[in-house]
Amino acid sequence: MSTPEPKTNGAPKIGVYVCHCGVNIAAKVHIAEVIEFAQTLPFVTVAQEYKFMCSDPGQELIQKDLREGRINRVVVASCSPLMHEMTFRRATAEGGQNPFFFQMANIREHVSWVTADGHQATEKAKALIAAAVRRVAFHKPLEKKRVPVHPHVLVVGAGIAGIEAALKIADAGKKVYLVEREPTIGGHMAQFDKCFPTLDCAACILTPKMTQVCVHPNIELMTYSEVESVEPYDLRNFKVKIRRKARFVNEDTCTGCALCADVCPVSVLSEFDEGLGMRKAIYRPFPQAVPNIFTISRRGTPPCQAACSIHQNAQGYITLIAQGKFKEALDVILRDNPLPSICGRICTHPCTVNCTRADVDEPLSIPGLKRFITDLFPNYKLPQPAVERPEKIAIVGSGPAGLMCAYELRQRGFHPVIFEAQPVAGGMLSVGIPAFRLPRDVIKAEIDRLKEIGIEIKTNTPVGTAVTIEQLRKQYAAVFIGIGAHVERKLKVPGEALPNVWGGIEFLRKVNLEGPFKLGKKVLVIGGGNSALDAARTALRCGAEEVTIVYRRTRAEMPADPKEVEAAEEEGAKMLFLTAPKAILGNKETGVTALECLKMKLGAPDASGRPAPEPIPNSEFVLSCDAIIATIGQVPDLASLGGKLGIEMTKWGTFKADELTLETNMPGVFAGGDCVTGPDVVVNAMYAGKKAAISIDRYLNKVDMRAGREHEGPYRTEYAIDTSGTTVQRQIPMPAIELARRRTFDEVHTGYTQELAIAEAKRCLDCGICCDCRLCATICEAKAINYEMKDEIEEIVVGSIILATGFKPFDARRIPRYGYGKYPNVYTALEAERMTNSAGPTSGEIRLRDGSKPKAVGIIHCVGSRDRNYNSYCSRVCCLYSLKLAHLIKERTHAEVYNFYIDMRVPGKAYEEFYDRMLEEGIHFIRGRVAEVTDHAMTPDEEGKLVIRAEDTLIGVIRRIPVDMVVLAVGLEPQADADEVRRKFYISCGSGGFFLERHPKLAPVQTFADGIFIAGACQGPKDIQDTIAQAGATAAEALVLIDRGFVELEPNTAFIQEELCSGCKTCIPLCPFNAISFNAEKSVAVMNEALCKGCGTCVATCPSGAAQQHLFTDEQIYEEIEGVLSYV
Amino acid sequence: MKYLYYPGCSLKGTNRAYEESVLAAFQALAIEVEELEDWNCCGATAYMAVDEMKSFALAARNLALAERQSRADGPTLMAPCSGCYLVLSKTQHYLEEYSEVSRTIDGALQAARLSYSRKVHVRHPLDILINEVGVQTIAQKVRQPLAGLKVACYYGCQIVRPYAAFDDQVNPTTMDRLIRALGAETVDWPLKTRCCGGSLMGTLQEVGVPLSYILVKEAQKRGADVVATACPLCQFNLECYQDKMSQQFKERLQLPVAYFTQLLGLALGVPERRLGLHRLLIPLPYAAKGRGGAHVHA
Amino acid sequence: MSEKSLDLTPQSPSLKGRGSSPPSLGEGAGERSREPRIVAFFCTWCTYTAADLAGMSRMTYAPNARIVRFMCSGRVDPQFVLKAFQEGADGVLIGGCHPGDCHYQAGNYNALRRYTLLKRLLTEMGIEPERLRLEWISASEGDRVQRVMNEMAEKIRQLGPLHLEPAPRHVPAKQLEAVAVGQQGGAR
Amino acid sequence: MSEWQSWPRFRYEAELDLRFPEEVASMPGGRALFACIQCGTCSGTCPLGTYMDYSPRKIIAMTRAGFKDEVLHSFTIWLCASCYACAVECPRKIKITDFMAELKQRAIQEGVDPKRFPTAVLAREFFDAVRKRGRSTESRLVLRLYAKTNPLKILNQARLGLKLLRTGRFSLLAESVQNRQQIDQLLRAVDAAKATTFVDKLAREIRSPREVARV
Repeated sequence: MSTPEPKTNGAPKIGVYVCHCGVNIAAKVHIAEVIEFAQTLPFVTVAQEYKFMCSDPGQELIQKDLREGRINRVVVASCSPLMHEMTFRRATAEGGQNPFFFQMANIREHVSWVTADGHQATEKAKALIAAAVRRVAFHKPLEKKRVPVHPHVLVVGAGIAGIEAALKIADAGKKVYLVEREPTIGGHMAQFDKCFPTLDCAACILTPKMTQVCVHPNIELMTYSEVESVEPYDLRNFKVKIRRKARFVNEDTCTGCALCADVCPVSVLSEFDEGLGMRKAIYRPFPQAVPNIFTISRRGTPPCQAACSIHQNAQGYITLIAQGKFKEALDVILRDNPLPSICGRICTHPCTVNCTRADVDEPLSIPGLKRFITDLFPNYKLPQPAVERPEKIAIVGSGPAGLMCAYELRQRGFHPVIFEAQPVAGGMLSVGIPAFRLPRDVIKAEIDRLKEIGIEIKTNTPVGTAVTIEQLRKQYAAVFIGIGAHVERKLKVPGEALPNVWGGIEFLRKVNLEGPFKLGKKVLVIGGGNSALDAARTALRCGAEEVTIVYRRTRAEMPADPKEVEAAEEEGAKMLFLTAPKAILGNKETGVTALECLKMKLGAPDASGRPAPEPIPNSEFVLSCDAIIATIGQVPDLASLGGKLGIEMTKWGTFKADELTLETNMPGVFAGGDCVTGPDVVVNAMYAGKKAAISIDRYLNKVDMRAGREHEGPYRTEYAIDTSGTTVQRQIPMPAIELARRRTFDEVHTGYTQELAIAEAKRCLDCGICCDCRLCATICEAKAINYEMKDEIEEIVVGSIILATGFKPFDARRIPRYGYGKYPNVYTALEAERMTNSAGPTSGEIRLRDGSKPKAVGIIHCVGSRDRNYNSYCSRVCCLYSLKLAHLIKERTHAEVYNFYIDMRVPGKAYEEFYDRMLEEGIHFIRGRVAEVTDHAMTPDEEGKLVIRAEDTLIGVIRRIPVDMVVLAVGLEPQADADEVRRKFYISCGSGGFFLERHPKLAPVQTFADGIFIAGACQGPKDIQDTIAQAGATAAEALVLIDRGFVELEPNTAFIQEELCSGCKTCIPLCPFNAISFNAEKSVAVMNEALCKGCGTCVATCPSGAAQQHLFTDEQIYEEIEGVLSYV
Repeated sequence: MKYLYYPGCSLKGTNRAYEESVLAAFQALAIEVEELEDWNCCGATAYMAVDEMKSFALAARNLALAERQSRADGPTLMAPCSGCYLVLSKTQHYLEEYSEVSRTIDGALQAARLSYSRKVHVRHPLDILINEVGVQTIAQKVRQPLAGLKVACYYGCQIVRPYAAFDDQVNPTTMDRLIRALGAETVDWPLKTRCCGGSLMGTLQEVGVPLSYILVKEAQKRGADVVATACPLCQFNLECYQDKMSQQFKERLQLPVAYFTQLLGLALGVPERRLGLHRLLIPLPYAAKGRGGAHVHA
Repeated sequence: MSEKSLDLTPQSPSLKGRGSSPPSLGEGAGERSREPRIVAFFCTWCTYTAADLAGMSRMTYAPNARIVRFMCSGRVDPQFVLKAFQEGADGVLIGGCHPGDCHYQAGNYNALRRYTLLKRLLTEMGIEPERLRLEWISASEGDRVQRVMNEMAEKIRQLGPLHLEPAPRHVPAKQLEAVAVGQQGGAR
Repeated sequence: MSEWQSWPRFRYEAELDLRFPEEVASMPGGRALFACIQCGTCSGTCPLGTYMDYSPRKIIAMTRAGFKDEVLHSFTIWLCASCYACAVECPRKIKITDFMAELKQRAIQEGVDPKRFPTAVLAREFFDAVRKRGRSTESRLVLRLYAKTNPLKILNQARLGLKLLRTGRFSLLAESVQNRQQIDQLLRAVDAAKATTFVDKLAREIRSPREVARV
């Protein structure tokens, strides 16, 4: 082994120096014996002992021996190298030798402190020293590499620690990035009213610092942002990605005028007030928040809106109705629905299926509320198109699909012309749905509105006869076919052709177009869908005396809306389940006289997932009747145009259209609605119309019709909402006309009154938090609100990072014995802090939930601390803030205040004095951990109180103390995501889960990762004083690095001895830092020492021993191994 | 799923009503139950206090028998008496936790030509009803809802302590959920798991009576018509000593105390004699609550 | 090169080899009761620091292990383990950072891969695989160091001293190479 | 006067038994005893705390300090009803209930049998029954217990007794396992294992009824 060319200092003369470390080592290890042993080791020319080798005289010993040539290599047996290696290397250097002719034996941490038996300790020490001696003989002179430190600093977390550190560094003229995940800086301290022990106002001392941060030229403040990733930029600096979460408010333009919050209809519990107060969906945690910018909490599209195929923003208008803002509600509705008064009546409202409220009791009556608004403004107008375009587009069919398509196209400036075969527009709406569910004037009004905005409708114009599709294609830029499905399916039983046997639609169409007519006394309706019910209820209104619905499955399988079934039964329709028609009896003259039926039973589930009905052999029976209405579904009327069109068909006799674009095989011709899907609900037809409109728009603009359309149409939202604690409050039924009048075609339901509507709307759970009503946008003068805002990733490079991510309070619910969450007047300390805060929810008043003043208050210490069931550590600040709270509560309520403590821990300047003062103020101190807080009264004076049971350990009796209010002094815990964060920053967590410092005493703010420092409660529970001190320390650490401008790296990089390298490339993929490349013509691996961080993985892997690591060469380690084994 | 059933001494004696109602109710729910053959005393807590190791040994024999009797790998042993339930589970835990215990016990078993491979699951009927059968299923099988009946569910100590195997240690809810599924109301009270005095009632009545009194009193105060228990000893202490309480505290106490399984049986429409309702010293206030003519004899 | 030729045999024969083991190390009692010798290869970032922490917390534990410090458990060459056994170690303990915590991202994974292969190799060489142990110990787990040290010592005591038949001073290079590279192909 | 001599009094270290804490802590999980921080949660939680002469917390403190006599003669240990409330609440995870049981066992070993606390008698009766038949029959047990401790009690229990008879809850029919021998082998094996040293003493007492009666 010859490279690098060994600069040797001649034959090794090794000095061994054994440190007593006072008694730390000497008391266990027999120093004299060790020295005697050391002298016998190879090349040892000097073996000395000294009380404290790290002291100046200690180091002087070494230097002297070096200078005077007695030795040229050094072994010190003392503490851990992590402690003093640097010290002794320096000593060696000052003695005139290369500092790396030094090796340390750790005989304190690894020997004297951990070994019970003195003799064994001595033996172990010998072994380690022997190893060090053998090793150092093979040390080589090395040079330290210098790497520049990037002058920018990242501070994570802008509580008091982060603020302090950032200010210090910035004041020193260095650039600081301050990242805070919340919308404001200030952390927990901003929540407090007074500070312990000085009782000065937290706001008064904090807010000035906060504003300084905001205006400081050297601080780049990033609130509502989180560190996404930290990667090595080079050997020493960091490349940090920061996620700027979308706050939907432009930080540069928002003036913090708060007008938006005034108009915002959504109120939620305020996190800043610990849930004791409310805030709006667009909010600023508190008035002095920094930056003074608002933020919108948006959880995402609410389930109702997601489930709706046209994504009608239900939460939006519902929230506004709850606020009595009806006009605004209308605007929200019209944003995405031109037929609201129709949908409000007959839409099957999939929105309610996903309504979160259903988890509690019942979904909201979303359509009912929509209808309420449209009823309230009978003469509302549809928005006029903003642009105009020349193209005309032909739309075949004026059903919901056609109308929606026309509307959407019109809004894009086109000129749609609708061709309708029937005398009235509206398609199935007009002919298929009876007036008592959907009054004709409602349909007419909607269609007139569409006409008003310039949509042309040609009734009595059947395409295929009056005009041919070919003509349309010539005359119009594009064609949309939405002719619905109007042709009856046949029962396919004998006698179907007899007089007075009707198809459901046929029957309804006749009634709807020509008015009611006499049908007969006994009417049978076959089928179980909504149209069966419509037919039955219409038949009743046509004077039938007995109407029976015959269905082959049972009620459970009926596809019809249960509410409708109910209504039909109320009105007198009978149900006959598990019955299927076999033949229709009668003759030309009499017409139908009876229906022969078969009894059915339910079998295995069929394709639709519902159990398939199976006939029961010879179970025939006969129902007499005067008329039969068969409602078993329809198909599109292709006879009229389908056949001649040359448009591709499906085997179900519907048009074939592309799923994404609805384009047919004929370019420029689109089709949607029932004629493509088969009979379906109104909203899906509208969805088809809209989809087609989008396609047509793109088609005419020659834009890709398919791109990015996956999210059109209904979907389920992922996030779950916690509904626990929501009080049950069932849906408010919509008023209806009395049964007597249900023989006319008057609309059955009369709609909500204002009071009912508001009450119903208030049931909404605000799933999306922000309801997207956009009132704030309308009010904001600065035009700062932007709903389209997305998270952004910002990338920065820094040389040092300060973590000040703080703590989270212990969750008192975890100790049910203390009744938090069960008894309303049990508060956490932080809640109490908010109450004492003059700017807080109770403006500084200490109040019970009922608003009255407490007469007695108990403060329970050590909640979640010093408890092996939760956290075994002492949270350190609880005694202090409990004293503060005790004082404030007593001062403001004159209540008796009891402190229940295990041990009072108030070390610190002026702390004990404060305690003394509290004792004199007459606060009660009871030494005993509280066993439980209960409302179980044993004596009259305990009635209606919270009783605290605890042993007064100083008196030695068990006491029951009735109080009105309990304050739980909850402990401090690491942030929930502490582990995730520490991985991001390559540091470790200590046993309590807090970030681990490099050394508990000597390096409390450093970590094992160079250039990463920790300040404040993220390192362990501590009060504001200590936090500030640590923050200052971290700032100093960072400034040291910046000022020196470089760091010296341990020269432990790997190198490759080319002549030995076989070019096997094994090492290359293993290097995590891509420091190794391959030199093809030499066919050897090449090490880029500028990238090598010195882990040595490649060295351990190299089959030919070509890769070596400075300070850890194979021979050095072999020597060490032999050393520990072969002497003792 | 067939469950092995461990009655324990008490359910064969003073508290046979518990056994009767457990078996009847499970039958009504069509759940198969098979008594453990030649079971012996669980080792009872009173005993545990004097010779822990022996009570472990006794419990271990039952566990060993269970393993032998059941073909299933990892059979479930249902123990309705919370005393037995605790001793059996505690034995399980100690066999796991402490090598000296498992060494001694395995030795003892061997001497008795038995062996136990730690496969048995010891479970309380409440656990099985809530977590295996499920509230929904039970609700569906209710024939006569206990409408209007206000029940104070009393769990006692030993089914949730020290091992909260299937419910919260401080505020258990399984029995409440079950009772509500039967159509009855449950009163919210803070003494659900407070000690009734246990065996002290026998050894040191002047202490036992007040302890039970506190419970009966509070249940009454919170408007309960009946206290539902899951433990023979609790039932005995709370019911049978109400005269004593009345004497000692100078107030009339007449609060029925029934096994939760008796209420379950009633709701499922099991005839009252089969539920051992006639063994109650204080009759259920049922006829009063106007349920189909049913009347309970004391 | 020059140092290689240095004579490193200890001066005083009395200090050479094992014979001189002082009483506590089983003199007279002979090999049987000799105190187990364990060599521990610790990563400086976690396990070595944890050992320091154990010291600072004055946790006493079995004195058998001699700790050799590395920058990363990824540096631990299979040769070192074999070397230790050849030089008379009865057990070898490797300590590294918990998975995902490696200061150098993946060194500990390499250590793990080599470890599994090494165990097979040891079995082939007739050395009980239990004599080699790998532990993830983070800088804060001083108590874990204590526990592992004690367990290891106990385990080795049970196994008794390792007697290497004229040990394969040179393990078939082919295999070693494989182990080093951490390929399955190697030791089977 | 006598009060004057006995009260107030202090204790010389020599009077204490410093081995006692170590002995007690030798029970399974017993070392936790030394982790007690005297917070009093156990006392506060204990439903019987109010009846005790020393609160559980004090018992632990006294045990640790070696106040063997006071501890073993205290009423506290006999009052524990094994409800485990203290054990689950203890912030130091001390198995206080088991600890009380341990103290009862030791008290019995030391022959402490406070007249007013027949727990020991109950236990022996129980033990007797179970050893003989593998099962216990409460009614018999109770009767024997009263017979042994305070026959008069039976009288004021009579009304309850009658009620129980009427409802068929009171049966003197002795329950028993078939394989009695197995039970015997089992328990003997435990004795043999010397798991608990006082068992022999207990067994001896049971062999001579007179001794038992004397309790």
